[in-house]
Amino acid sequence: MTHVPPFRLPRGGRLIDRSDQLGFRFDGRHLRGLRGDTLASALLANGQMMMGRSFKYHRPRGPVASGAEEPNALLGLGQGGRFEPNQRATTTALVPGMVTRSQNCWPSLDADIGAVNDWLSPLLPAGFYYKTFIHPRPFWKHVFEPVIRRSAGLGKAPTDPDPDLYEQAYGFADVVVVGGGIAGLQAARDAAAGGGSVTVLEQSPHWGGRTPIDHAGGQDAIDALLTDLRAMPGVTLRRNCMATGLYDHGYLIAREALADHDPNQGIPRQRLWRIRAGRVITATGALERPLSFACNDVPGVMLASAMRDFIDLHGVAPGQRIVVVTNNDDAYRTALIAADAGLDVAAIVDARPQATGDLPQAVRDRGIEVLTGSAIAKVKGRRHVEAVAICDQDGEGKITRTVECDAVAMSGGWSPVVHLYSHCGGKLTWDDAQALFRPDPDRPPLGADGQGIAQAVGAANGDLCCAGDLERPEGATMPVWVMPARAPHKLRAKMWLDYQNDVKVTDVELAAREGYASVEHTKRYTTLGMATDQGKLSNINGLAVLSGALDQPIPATGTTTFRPPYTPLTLATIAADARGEAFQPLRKTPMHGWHEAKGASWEPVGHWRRPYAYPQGAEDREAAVAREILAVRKGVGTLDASTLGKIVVKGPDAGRFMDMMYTNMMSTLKVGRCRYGLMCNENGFLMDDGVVARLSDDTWLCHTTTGGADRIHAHMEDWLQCEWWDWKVFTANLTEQYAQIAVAGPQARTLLERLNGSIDLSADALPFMAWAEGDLAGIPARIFRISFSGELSFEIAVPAARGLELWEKLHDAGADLGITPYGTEAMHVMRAEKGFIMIGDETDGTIIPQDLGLDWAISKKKADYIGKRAQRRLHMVDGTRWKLVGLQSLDGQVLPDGAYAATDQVNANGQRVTEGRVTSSYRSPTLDRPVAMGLVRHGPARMGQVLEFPMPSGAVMKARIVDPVFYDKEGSRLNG
Amino acid sequence: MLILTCPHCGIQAEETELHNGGEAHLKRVGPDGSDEEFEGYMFARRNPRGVHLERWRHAYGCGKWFIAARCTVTLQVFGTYAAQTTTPPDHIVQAVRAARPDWNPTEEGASE
Amino acid sequence: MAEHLARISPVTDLGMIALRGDLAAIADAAGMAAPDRTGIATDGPRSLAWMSPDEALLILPAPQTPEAVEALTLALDGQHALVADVSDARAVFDVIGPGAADVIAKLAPVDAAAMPQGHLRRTRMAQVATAIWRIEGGFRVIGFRSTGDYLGLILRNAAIAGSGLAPR
Amino acid sequence: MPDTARSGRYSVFAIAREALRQHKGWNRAWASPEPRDRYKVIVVGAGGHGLATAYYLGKNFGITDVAVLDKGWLGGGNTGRNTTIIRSNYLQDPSAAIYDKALKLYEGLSQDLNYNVMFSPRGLIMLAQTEHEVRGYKRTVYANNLQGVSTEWIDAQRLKELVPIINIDGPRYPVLGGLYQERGGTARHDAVAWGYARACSDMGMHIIQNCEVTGVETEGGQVRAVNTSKGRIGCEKLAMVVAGHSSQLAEMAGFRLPIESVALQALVSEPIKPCMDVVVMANTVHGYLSQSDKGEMVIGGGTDHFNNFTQRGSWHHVEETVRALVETFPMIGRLKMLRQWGGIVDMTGDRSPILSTTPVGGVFVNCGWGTGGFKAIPGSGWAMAELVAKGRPGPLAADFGLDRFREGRFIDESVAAGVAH
Repeated sequence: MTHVPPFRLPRGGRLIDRSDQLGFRFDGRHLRGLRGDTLASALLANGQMMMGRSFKYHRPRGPVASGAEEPNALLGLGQGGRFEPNQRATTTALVPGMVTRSQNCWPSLDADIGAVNDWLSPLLPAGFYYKTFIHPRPFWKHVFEPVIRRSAGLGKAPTDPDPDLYEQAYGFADVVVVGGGIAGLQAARDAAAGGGSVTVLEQSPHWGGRTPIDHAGGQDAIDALLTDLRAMPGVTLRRNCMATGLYDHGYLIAREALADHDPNQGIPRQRLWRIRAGRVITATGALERPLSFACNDVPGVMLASAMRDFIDLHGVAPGQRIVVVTNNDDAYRTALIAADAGLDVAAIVDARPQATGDLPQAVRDRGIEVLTGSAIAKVKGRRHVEAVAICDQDGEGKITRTVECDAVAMSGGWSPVVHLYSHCGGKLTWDDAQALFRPDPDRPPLGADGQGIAQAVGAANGDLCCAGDLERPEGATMPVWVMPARAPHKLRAKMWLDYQNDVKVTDVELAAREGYASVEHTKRYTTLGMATDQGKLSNINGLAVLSGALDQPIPATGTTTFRPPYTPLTLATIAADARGEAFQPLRKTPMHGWHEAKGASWEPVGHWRRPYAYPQGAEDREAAVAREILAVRKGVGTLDASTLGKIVVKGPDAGRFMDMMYTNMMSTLKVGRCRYGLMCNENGFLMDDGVVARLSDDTWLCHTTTGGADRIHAHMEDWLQCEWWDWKVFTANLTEQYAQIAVAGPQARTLLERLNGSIDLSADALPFMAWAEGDLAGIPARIFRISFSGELSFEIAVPAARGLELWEKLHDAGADLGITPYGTEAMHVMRAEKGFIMIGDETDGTIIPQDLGLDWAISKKKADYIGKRAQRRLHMVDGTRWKLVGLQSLDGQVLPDGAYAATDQVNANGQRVTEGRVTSSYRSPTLDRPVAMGLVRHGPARMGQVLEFPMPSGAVMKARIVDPVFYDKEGSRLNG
Repeated sequence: MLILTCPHCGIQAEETELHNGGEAHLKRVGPDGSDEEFEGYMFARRNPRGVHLERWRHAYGCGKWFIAARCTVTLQVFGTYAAQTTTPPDHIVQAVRAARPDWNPTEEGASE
Repeated sequence: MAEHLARISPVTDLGMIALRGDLAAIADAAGMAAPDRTGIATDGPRSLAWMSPDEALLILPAPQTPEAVEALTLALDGQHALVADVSDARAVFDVIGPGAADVIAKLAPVDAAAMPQGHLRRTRMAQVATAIWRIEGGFRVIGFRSTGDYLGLILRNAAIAGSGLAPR
Repeated sequence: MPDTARSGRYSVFAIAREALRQHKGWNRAWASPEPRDRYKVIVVGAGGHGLATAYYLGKNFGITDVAVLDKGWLGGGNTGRNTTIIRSNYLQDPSAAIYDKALKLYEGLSQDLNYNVMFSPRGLIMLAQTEHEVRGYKRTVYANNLQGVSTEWIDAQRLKELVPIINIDGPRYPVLGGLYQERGGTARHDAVAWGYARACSDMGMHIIQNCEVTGVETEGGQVRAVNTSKGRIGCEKLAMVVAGHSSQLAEMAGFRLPIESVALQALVSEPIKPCMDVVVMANTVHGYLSQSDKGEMVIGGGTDHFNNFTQRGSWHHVEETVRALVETFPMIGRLKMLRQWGGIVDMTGDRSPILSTTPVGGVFVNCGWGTGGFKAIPGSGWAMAELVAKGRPGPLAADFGLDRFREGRFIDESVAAGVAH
């Protein structure tokens, strides 16, 4: 044999196809693997044992596991937008053309500067940073932290957006079985036999879990089960689907890989399943535990089961001469498989005083030496295993002999995978006989009915020797938490618990000594179990060491909380389809396309887009707004008001209800008339405003703000359903049924009269605050004579499907009148010129109508309305509230929106005492000077006084308190 | 992800189809109430660790409000019922008491 | 390339009338059988859907709508009821094809494959409110007019060829 | 274990010394005493706020006859499960005052406590993505200027320079600018609790973990003692500082609070090399993002909307938050969520905290910080210590009394930013 291990074995490998070679790259080198390889097995087959560097000390790292628990073999995968850091090599299928890079090393994996930390490790024990870098104070920000930050992280940050597709799907099943090993498949068969729907989720591409590897006849048993299950109705078998989390009420989240690393199929890369499970059976198996002996992190030391997997599944030899170290019988299987593959098994180091079961006997029969009561004192070698020093387990590490080898297979026993069971409240129980935590069947996670919703089976339930009918007796595992048992500090300081985060036995012991004795304290102080594997390998060993240090039994120490997801879940998979255009629904009015074609500059309002203005040519937004305003003031303009809420309220008790909803008296409104109304919440604050029209004796139409339609409709239904359910009132939100167009300006009537309608638009027939129904330009329409601009104005509501038609007809008919579409900003400015308040500008959720001088809109006659009681509270009536006024800047500059007026006093907290603020402020194109409104303490009583507005620059702007109506105070224009 | 059955339409809706409206059976205090009564109505909340009677709207469904009796610790749902009532109906009380024999809806439901 | 899971086509010739009141009286006025709870009863070109305990939706050919609104208003006159034409407030899509249930299952928290005929499910699809029921060869989905483009987009995204939900 | 152990001074020299003797010489960071039968002050809740309250009682008022009780392990509530954001650019005067006090104390906290809490003033930006937000944040700048709180408005270009990974031209909500507080940042959350605990213990105070309060004993409207899982413990004054359980403790003392408990969701990604030096909050789309010193992207979002005491992560708010952040920071799409969890937060009627006397004499309550608790810890402890020591609020706490709900005198921060993180 001329190969230097690791290498591909000449025979074997149940998953690989030796006829299909796949090229890939690692750190720039072109390598070849086989179809069926994982990235890890392909790298091993190419002789690449070292695959990365640890987080803190930059120690060389090779794969220690073969599955989802792998902490070391993490690679940067892919390029451009498909680059993905920290990709686990042991669970990533090899795809032709893959580009991979090692992580956390510079300049290269072999020559890494950061490895200096390893030499400094005595100075860097657990929590060292809490004890230093304290003085001098500026050094943390400017020196220490930047250095620490630079060393943060494992993989590189991606830079480009991910171009792949993702999606979600909703699933429903009476029973979901998680895990497609023998226990899961049997449980699924049993469940399906009782009828109902059963879904089986298997994280890997293969059914059977460990059974085909570990048991002669295992594959046949699995195949038979699969045959049965496929014939059963209601059974769904889904591979490549990782159940990542179990949430409240049996909601199971799973990630199905559809086209991972093969984006060329044009289908979503991953699919996130949201499954409502009646019951969940966790058949998630168990994870093998490492053993804590000195230098157990040297590349070439791996879990016995992982070594078995690489040999059996991929035909890869992790070493040529192997030492197995164990505290149980199962690891002997690795020796047998290795020997079968033609590899040299130098010795079995068994910590137990004796090993007499079938498996040890089978090993001895091969002539392999079994050293019982023994331990590894130390692994020799730095970048790869060179030898192991053997000692007695029950000792302090005195070396009895040295065995040369190039790989170590270790097994510290097994821990059931209890994550899903624990995610939403299931509790664990300590099984002292087997030294493991397993699900406590008496304290399962509960479903909506208060009954247990999850059940563990097979190895996940601690039944380690049981593989269905293939049960095979094994000798007992002997708990071994430190090897050798009385190892001195020097050895303990080299025993890794958490490989990725470089947490060692001595770190946990230090934490315990310093009083970080709660398991959560220890975890956080040492970072044990906080790496990307979330402690799958390290948690139990760490717990045991902590318990030892605290001299208490393991169950007294307890476990840390298992949080979802079981394995890291790609963020794009969570976001799924909701990206780009589908990120959020965009609401469009019937005239949206017209606005867009005319170059509207958009403003998002809730999920709507409204035209802010329509800039023409080189015009900027400000110029466009000014032009639009002047066009309305002098001629006629149109505003798309379709987004305003339109809620119909109807019924015998509708008047009474309207009086409760609005501060005004709405029950007395005459049919055919409109009234501006205010709506408060029960806390007294103004929440919405709008024009109410009485449509008939028992019907009112309420207009709301753009953002208010759904909210106000829900508010009304809330009161109707939950407080006054005996009142006879129906509501309907008809916002989207109608397109609404405001036609405003001195020429508005002229324009509308050209459209040949059935409605008399004269001031006598349709005065200000009246409405009429009929048709306009052949379209059924309701016309409201209302105005938010201060001009003669009509708002026309037509069925939404005909909104664009009317809009275009208006523009055709008004071309010679200079008809101009105007946007939200022109509307804002025009209403400010008129001193009209705007919900969201003058109000912010803390304003009551009385603050805004709207007392006239608050009925004094009504016994009650929503918010009335609240408005009587001390702070609402104590006279110190800021009230609405107009503000006229003294220097002719526009006051900044939001600026505060300050007195020269300072409060007890050293803050300048304020006495008002600007709520709306614009340069008025109509008046060619600034106009502003604001809220000022005792404002209306202080007309003519000058306020000072300090600017962050240090300058002070001054403004005089004036009447808030700047334009057409008499209202002759809007009444025209 | 809570799953609640809307008593109006019988649909088992998930949380994303629903809207929570806080503590149920609050008695509105109108213009005649004292400051203390009004404060109690607006703000003092039972917020129990245990059985909570709470309002939900089937917002993405029939649009109707209903009330759920739910434990805030185990998230067990004892039942749901239409919001058009001032007290929990008998079958709900029985369902809660089956699991929590000491539970007293009038005492627990009262706002002081 | 495989076929899309389903064909997504806008339906524009439907009228819809929202009816609130006593459901039996509404059905009477509409001349239809009253739908069961969450049911949708179809009679020739018209369907009457149960929307809530006091709300129904009459779906009918668009040209018949104004007349039907008038007739219903008249028939329910004197009762506590509300009749509103909501035809223009809606966006409707048909999802037709062998993978139609998969398309629905990707967007709505609903067991689409198990949804019975004659049942109307009001729910959410991604981020918008919809109502869904079975029609010949697939499903009909009603959403709101303003978000019709969004609804069409997410339906088409969910119907990408080769993305069926069957295990692979 | 003697209950008067002192931890010893931390420094780089101490580390070097200990390195030579295998780190065997470190003392316990805090003692683990059995409770005495009475204390002058009992603080319930050994989270950041409770421990800070005790610390400033000792430091500012010389009161060290103090026990801090916790039903679990210290720092195990919201202190240990938040997203560690620190800022003080609040709109309303009372909020700005107490949060800025907290920020100023954070700036010197490592030195004050001789424990490196890794306060990292890396800057914090709140994105403005609608005209409404622009207005709200500009208003905040003017208010902060008068409050003595440093903050500034920055335009989209400057923002892009500070946060290169952001997509300012997002098709849906383009970034229009942001509210930038250069002094804002993050700190190591556990270290804040541990540092205060060690300092309190060094002053001779008792931190008693795994000691659950089961009842409050009063006499003539005055507190006398608390009953606990470790027996009855007498006290003159009782400070309740138990976010997430405030209603339950108040009920034991016989009063009700304007509080509802809901779960706030958070998650972290796998660690990656540094790519974002600033904390960014995007309130329009509901998500915020920072990168920890370990390299994880720390992500927070909204709260669940129902009363809940489970401290578990739930799903759909995480989904909303993640899609918001993937839209805003497109490069994070291929990162992976490593861990998600929930913390139970107190939500008050106006979403601002309560630091108040109560209907029971000698009982004081500090609660209701909602989603803003961590950043307030030192200021909250400072103000609470004053309240407890003097029996009446000082200027920092004056506006946060319970009476404000009766009077309608709310402190509403949602005015400027939608959510008050």
